[in-house]
Formats: sequence, structure tokens, C-alpha cells
Amino acid sequence: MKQIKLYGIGGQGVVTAAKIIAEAVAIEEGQYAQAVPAYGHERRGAPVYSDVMLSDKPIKLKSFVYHPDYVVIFDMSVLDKGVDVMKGVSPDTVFIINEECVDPSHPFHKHKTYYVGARRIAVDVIKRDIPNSSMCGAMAGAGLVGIEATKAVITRKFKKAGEINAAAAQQACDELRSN
Amino acid sequence: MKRVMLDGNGAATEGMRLARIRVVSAYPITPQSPISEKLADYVTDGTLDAKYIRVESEHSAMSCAIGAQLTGVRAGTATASVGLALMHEVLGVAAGCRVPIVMPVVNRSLVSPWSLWCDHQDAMAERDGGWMQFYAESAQEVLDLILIAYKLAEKNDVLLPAMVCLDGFFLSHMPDAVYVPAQEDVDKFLPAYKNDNLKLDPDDPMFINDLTGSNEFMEMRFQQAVAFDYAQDLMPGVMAEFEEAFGRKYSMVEAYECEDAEAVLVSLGSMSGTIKHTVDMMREQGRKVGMLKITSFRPFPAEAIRELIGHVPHIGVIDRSASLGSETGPVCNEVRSALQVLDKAPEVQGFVAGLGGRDVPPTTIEEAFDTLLNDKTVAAVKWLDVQDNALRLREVDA
Amino acid sequence: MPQQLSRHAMNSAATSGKKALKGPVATVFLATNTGSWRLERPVINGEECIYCGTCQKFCPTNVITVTKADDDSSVVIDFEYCKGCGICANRCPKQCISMVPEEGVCKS
Amino acid sequence: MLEMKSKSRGLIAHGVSACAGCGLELGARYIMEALGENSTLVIPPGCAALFSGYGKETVTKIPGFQGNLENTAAYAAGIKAGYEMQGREDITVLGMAGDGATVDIGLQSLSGALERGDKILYVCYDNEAYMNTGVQGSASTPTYAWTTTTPGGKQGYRKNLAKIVDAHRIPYLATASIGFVEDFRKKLAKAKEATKTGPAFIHLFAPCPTGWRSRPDTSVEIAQLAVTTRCWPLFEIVDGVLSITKEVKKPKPLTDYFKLQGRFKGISDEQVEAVRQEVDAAYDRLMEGRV
Repeated sequence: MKQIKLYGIGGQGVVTAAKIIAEAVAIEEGQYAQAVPAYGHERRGAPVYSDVMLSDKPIKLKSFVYHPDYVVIFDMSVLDKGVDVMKGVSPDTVFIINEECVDPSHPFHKHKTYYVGARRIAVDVIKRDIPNSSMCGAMAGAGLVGIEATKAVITRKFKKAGEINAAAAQQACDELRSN
Repeated sequence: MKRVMLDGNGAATEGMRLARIRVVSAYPITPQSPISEKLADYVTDGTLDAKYIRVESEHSAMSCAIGAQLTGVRAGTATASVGLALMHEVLGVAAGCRVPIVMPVVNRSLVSPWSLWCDHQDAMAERDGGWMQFYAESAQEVLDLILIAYKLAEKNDVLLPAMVCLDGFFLSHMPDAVYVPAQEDVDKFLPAYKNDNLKLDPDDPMFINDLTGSNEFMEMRFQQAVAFDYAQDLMPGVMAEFEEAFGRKYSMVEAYECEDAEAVLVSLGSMSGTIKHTVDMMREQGRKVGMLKITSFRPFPAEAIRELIGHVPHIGVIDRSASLGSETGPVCNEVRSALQVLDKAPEVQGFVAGLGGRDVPPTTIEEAFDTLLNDKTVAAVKWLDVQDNALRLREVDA
Repeated sequence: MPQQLSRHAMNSAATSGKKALKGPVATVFLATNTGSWRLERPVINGEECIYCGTCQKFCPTNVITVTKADDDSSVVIDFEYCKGCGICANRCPKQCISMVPEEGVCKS
Repeated sequence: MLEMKSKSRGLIAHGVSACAGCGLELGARYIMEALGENSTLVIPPGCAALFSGYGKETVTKIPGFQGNLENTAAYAAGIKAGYEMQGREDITVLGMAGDGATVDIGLQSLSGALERGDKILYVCYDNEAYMNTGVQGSASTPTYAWTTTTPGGKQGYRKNLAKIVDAHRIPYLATASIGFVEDFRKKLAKAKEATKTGPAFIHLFAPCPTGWRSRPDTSVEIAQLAVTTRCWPLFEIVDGVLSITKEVKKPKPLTDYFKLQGRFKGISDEQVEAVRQEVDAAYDRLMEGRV
């Protein structure tokens, strides 16, 4: 089982992205997945997180993710807002982040890290600063789920804006780089 | 049958849709609101041929449902927490008048303190009120248990309302792949509602729910008690029919790795899944542990529990609610009393965990197993995961 | 299962060819003999009565029948149910109803 | 399959265990007459529950349901919806509740049903206190009236139920009195008709000799005096337009009304005058078309 933790800011579609990845794995790829949203008094601009579990076997665990295999950061500002993105990680934990360049002082610089300009892609392609579809593409690029499955769910979920969001996902997947 | 991503609320809504409820009376409350909203969508777009009564309270939600169902249609509502508490008075009317309403209850703590998150205190407060109570472990179980509940509740020997309980957020908002049966298959399993008992109909007048003297009141209650016996007798058959129709197996209690277990934890709801997960982990380490999930808390399957875990030396029960002033939690009390009739009754350790939405992760489960396996049991209930400074959370200058 | 509830015995007793409704319900239409409450009974002075129907209109128990006909007008009171409230006497425009104390047990 | 063990010419039995001289009993007969057989009744606990029955016996020939004290309107709304979904829109669903069950504890569910436009008929029979529980004061108890919980006479005003109901903009709203049964009869017919489009509401004045400490034979007389003194004006509001159905140009002295009722025993001249000013002002508002 792969356990994933997504960090971001309210309004960036973190919870939706978790649901998209889960659905892509569970429905499009016929495996098992669970999105575990943390609900509280989230407000636009405040840090939010969401968990995803992916597996080739049925998932019994109904709990949050404490030891993520993957940490996905939608917005580096969560670090400034006091979110400890290193909580529960192991040396093997992989990071997927929305940023072109990463300050070497960032705590995860020793980890395998994928980078993508999700925000720029979102602004270019969907004309809105909502990075969730690009981040889904990045997660696909990092091997969590197939890009076609991800695009299929995005197209279905975003209805009218489905095509452009799928395009954003594809571009993020293509442009994904790693250390 | 199709496989789609649904959270527990979505699964509950699909269950109600497939049961063809004709009147919806719903009032929003976190974390149930998506059910009220989705049903409104379904009524508006014609997916569901029903009248939507946008009630002004949960009390009225249940009142409307009772009134509607007494005329001969399935009526649907859903609630959580203080909403269920507000319904309390009328829940008794549904039960006493033998109106087999099936209601999803999205478990959430009761005040005070305020909390939006999961525990079972709301449903436990209704455990003796004449409603059947089923607890789901997953979104799939939510949908399936709703269909099973309808089938069972409407049996002439049963005629009891039923709550299908799903843990707030952990199930209600956790998307998972769910098999949604086709309408025609559900129609075969669950035929159209036929009200053959107390019914409002000008063509056949009767006055329902009038005053009953003490010469008959006890008999009315006894009828309900017998109905719970019937429910228990008939439930395996209904679940077998469900399995025949849809391929998924259910039982009142599910034993997981209990046969050779030295320690077993008993629980309800989503926590059961986490315990199974932990059992798998601990079994890999060679530790003989198991889990017992009570799917049907009302009727309470005491005999089945004796059979399945009566032989286990160490038993623990994790309650996701507290029975304040009692030695242990409500589920633990029942498990203890079920087992104490055995010649060599196992000791049963009570635990309380996961109140107010506190997560119950595998580490907490492991701690409970450790308590059982290392003979660290105590007579009273053991609260898991409580901060050491619990009594000094709010310190102010003296 | 609590076997002390001998269900099958109870069932066979119930299978009498009739349907046993479950729960609180009234299925028998039956009036109370409210006439026995009466302390005073209305007595109508037939000579003064104009058969206007006022007493019938205001009788809470609806037990007064006024018939107005050319040759056969009448006022009939069903004393099985008349509670003797006296509203008929109070409202009679001709004041031709008097309330007379009942003597002992109600005789209807 | 109602087993008929008694005969009656109306839809309720002649022998109902209401007190002698009960205003509700008289009112209920007119209500039933207007409703007809194709109806369903919802009654909360209270004096009206005498019509529900006891054990296996009822005095009502139409189907009925005894609800809780605070949710008459909600039950009625649910029942109506159930009938509607089965193509039986023609069935009239009536809520018949007292003042306590309407203006106090039942106000929320009533408001909900009125706002939603549920096609129910609701009659509040107002005996101005909680009578079945032993004459406790309600929000509808009038100023200076004695009850067991206003032993010194009620201070403050009664809740203006018609004004509250009117705020919901329902098709038909009326006050009525058992002292004016022809007026009541007409209003019942209009109200029943109005339920084809939305909620209809009648606020019925129903004296209670037991609670008002009045002689049973004076119930109708008191009900008439309540109107002719302007204590209980008769009016209706049809689609928002108010009209007085019984004009009282020269009101009778309030003492004529008060002296028949022990609950007003000891009312002072100043208090009578205060009531006079209050009821006249209310009547004037009605004359201007306002509740």
C-alpha cells in the first residue's frame, strides 16, 4: 500500500485532487484506493491536507496517514504557515512539489523529489490559479497512477472544464523533473 | 452493477434512491448534509420520484417521515449527532407505531464540548429506543446495509425502524470504490413497499397512536421486544438473499482471525477496518490476535458472540463512546453480559477511544492488544490515547 | 437469543384467522355513555318552542334533533349522551328549555 | 375495517369524554362536518386527544394519528406528501391542536409547514391555556386571566398568532368562534378549498368551562360575548386581503364578558379599562386591514 499526504492551501483543490487520484486508481485502473479528507474549519487561504491510500489489495485501514510514502505539496507557503511536512516521513519518502526551483535548505532536499511548475501550468492552460489538475498530472508522472486514468477522471469530474484540466495534467506530467 | 467512487454519504444516498423512497424530509447537519443535498438533486432532476419536504428541524424531519410512511410509501431522512438527539422523542413514535423507516445516521459526537467529528455517542443514546442499529465498516457496507435494513425492517414479523450508522468523516466523506447495483436487481430483492399494518387511509379508517392504558402498554412493548427476536432470526436469511442477489456476504457479527486468537478486540464501524489492518500486521509478527465486528448492534447478537469468541482468553471492547458513570462503555457492557453466562467466562477489558473525531490509528489498536496480551487489564474502562494533562487542559492564573 | 419469549406459542394463539395489528391503534368506533354524567336534564316546553333549531346548532354532543313541519314539529334529545351542560337552555331564544335536576341514576 | 359499535350522525361519536359545555367539542363537530370522510386527522396530546380514543376504542370515524405536542403540522405535512405521491391529493389532512400545541411548543413546526406551502388545513382551537394538563398559562392566555401558573393574573400580552401566521403569506387565514357557527362553517369550507393551493389556518375560539371557571351552559354565550366585546374579532385573510366578517361597531361592556368567568375574578376597573384600550386598538388595526 502507498500512503500519500497532500498539503496545500484552502481553495487549491487539495481534497478534490485526492479524490481524483483515488478514483483514477480504483475505478479507471481497477485497483483499490481511499481518499481520507480531514475536515475542520478550513477556510480559503488556510493550510489544508488530505490523505490518499492506494493499493492492489482491498484497503482495510480507516485512519489518517501518519507515515507517508509520498508527500505532495501544492503550495510551498504551507511551510511558512507552520505546517510540518516532514512529520512521519522516512528516508524513503518521496516528495512531489509545486515549484520550479527548491531552496536547498528545504527540509526534504535529501529526499527523492519531483518538481513541477503546477501553478504556472494552471495559469497558462486553465487560466486559473488552481493547481490541482496539474498536481494530479505530477502525481501520475511520479508513478502513483497512470496519466490516462488521471485524465479520464479529470475530464469526467470537471465537466465543461474537463478538457483543459486534463491538458494541464498532461503538461505537468510531461514537464515533471526530479533531483 | 457498476463500480463507482462514492463516499459513505454518497453510498447512503444511492441506497435510499435504489429503495425508491417517495417522500424525503431532510434537514442539513454536518456531516450528513451531502445526503440532504444529493437527495434534493435527485428529486429536482427527476432521478428520484419523490416529494422533498424541506423541513425546519430534525424533529419535523422524522415526524414527516412517519406521517408519510404511514400512508403507504417509503419515506427517507438522515441525520447526525444533535439532530438525532432532537429526533429522540419521535424516534420512539416510529418504533412504537412499528413504522419501518430506514435512516442513515452519520455518527458524530454529542455536545458538550462541541465537535463536528465522529464518535458513536449519538446513536448509543438511542440504543434502547426500539430502532435496529447497524454499523457500517465501509462505504460499500453503508449501501448494502441500507438495502438489507429495508428488507428486514419491512418483514411483517419485524416492522421495526432501522438506523444504518456510518462514522462521520471517516466513512461519510471518505471516497472509496463502491458497487452500485442496478435498479432492476434491487427491485427484485426489495419489492415495492406495502404497508399492511397501521395505515392512514380514508378507505380503511383507524386511529393510530392513541393513549394506551397500563393494562396494555407493557404488551405493546413486549410486541416490540419479540419483533427484535424475529429480526435476529430473520436477519441471516435476508443477508443470504442479499448475497445471492449481489454477491456480497454479511453477518450480524464478523469474526476476523478469531479461531486461534489469544486476544480479540471487539468494535463497531470503521474502526473495525483499522483493527483488521492491525491484526494483519501483528499476525505477520507471529502474534495471535483477532477482531470481532458487530454489524448489528440492535438486535444484539449475544449468542453469536459467545460462539465466535467465547473461547478467546483475552477480550477487549473498544467503545467509540463513553457511558459516563458506568464501569465501562455501552458495547463493552453488552459483550460482558453476553459472555458472563459461559462456564468459563473470559475477562472483558473495556476501552474507550476515538471520541470527538480523534483518529484511532493502528498504534492505538496495538496498544489495546498489548494491554490484553500482557495482562495489563484493569477492572474499569481504559481510555486510550488520552493526554496526560487531560485534567489541566485549561490552566489560568489562580 | 432470549428464548424466554415463547414466540411460537404466542403466534399460534394469534393465528385465529384475524389479522393482529401491531402497535397502538384504535379500530373500534365506540361512544362513551356520557349521559350518565348528567346532573340536570333539559326539559322543553313544547308550547313555547318555535322549533328554530338554535339548541341543535349549539349542542356540543349533537344529540338534539329539531324537526319543523307543518303538523308534526318536534324536538328529540338523545339522553344516552346528553351531558346536561345546559347550553341549549342558555341559548334558547324563547327560553323554553329548563334544566331539571336528575333524580338518582340517569334514566334515558 | 373500523368496527362500528356505536351510531352517530356525524363523523365523531355523540359520547365524547370532553367536559360538559366544552367549546372544542362543539367546534370539532363543525370541523368534521366540513372535512367529510375523505380526510385524515392529526391530533397532539391535549384535550383534542379525547377524539383520538383510548386503547382500541376511538370516537372518530376518519383515520387519525395522535402525534406529539409540538409537531402536528409536521406530521400533517408528511401525511399529505404521502397521499400526494400516491395520487390521492383529494384527501384533506387536518391538524387540530390547542393553543399550547400551536402558539408555544408547536410554533416551529407550524411555521415550517406554512412557509413551505404544505397543503394542509390547521385548526388551532384556543381555550387560552393548557387545559388537559390542568389549566397552566400559555402564550395565548389573555392579559389578567388566572391560570395555575399565572395565579395573580397574567401580565403582558398574548401572542398574536394570526399575525404570525399571516407573516407566512398563506392562501387562507381566519379567526372563528364557536359562538358564531355559521361564520365558522363558511370559513371551514373556504379553508378546505384553499388547501388545494396551500396551507389554510383557522384560529378557533373555544371556551373551556373547567379552566375558565365558568358555568358549562354559558360557553356559547361567552364565545359570543368575546366577539361582541371585541376581545375575539372575527376576520379572514384571503390571499393577503383582510376583511372583518363580524363587525362590532358598538362593543358590549367587557364586564359582561369577564363576569361570567371565574378566571377574571378580581380584575380591577383600571385593568378592565386597559383591556378595553388594547382590544379597541387591535380592532382598529383590523379595520385598517392589518392584523
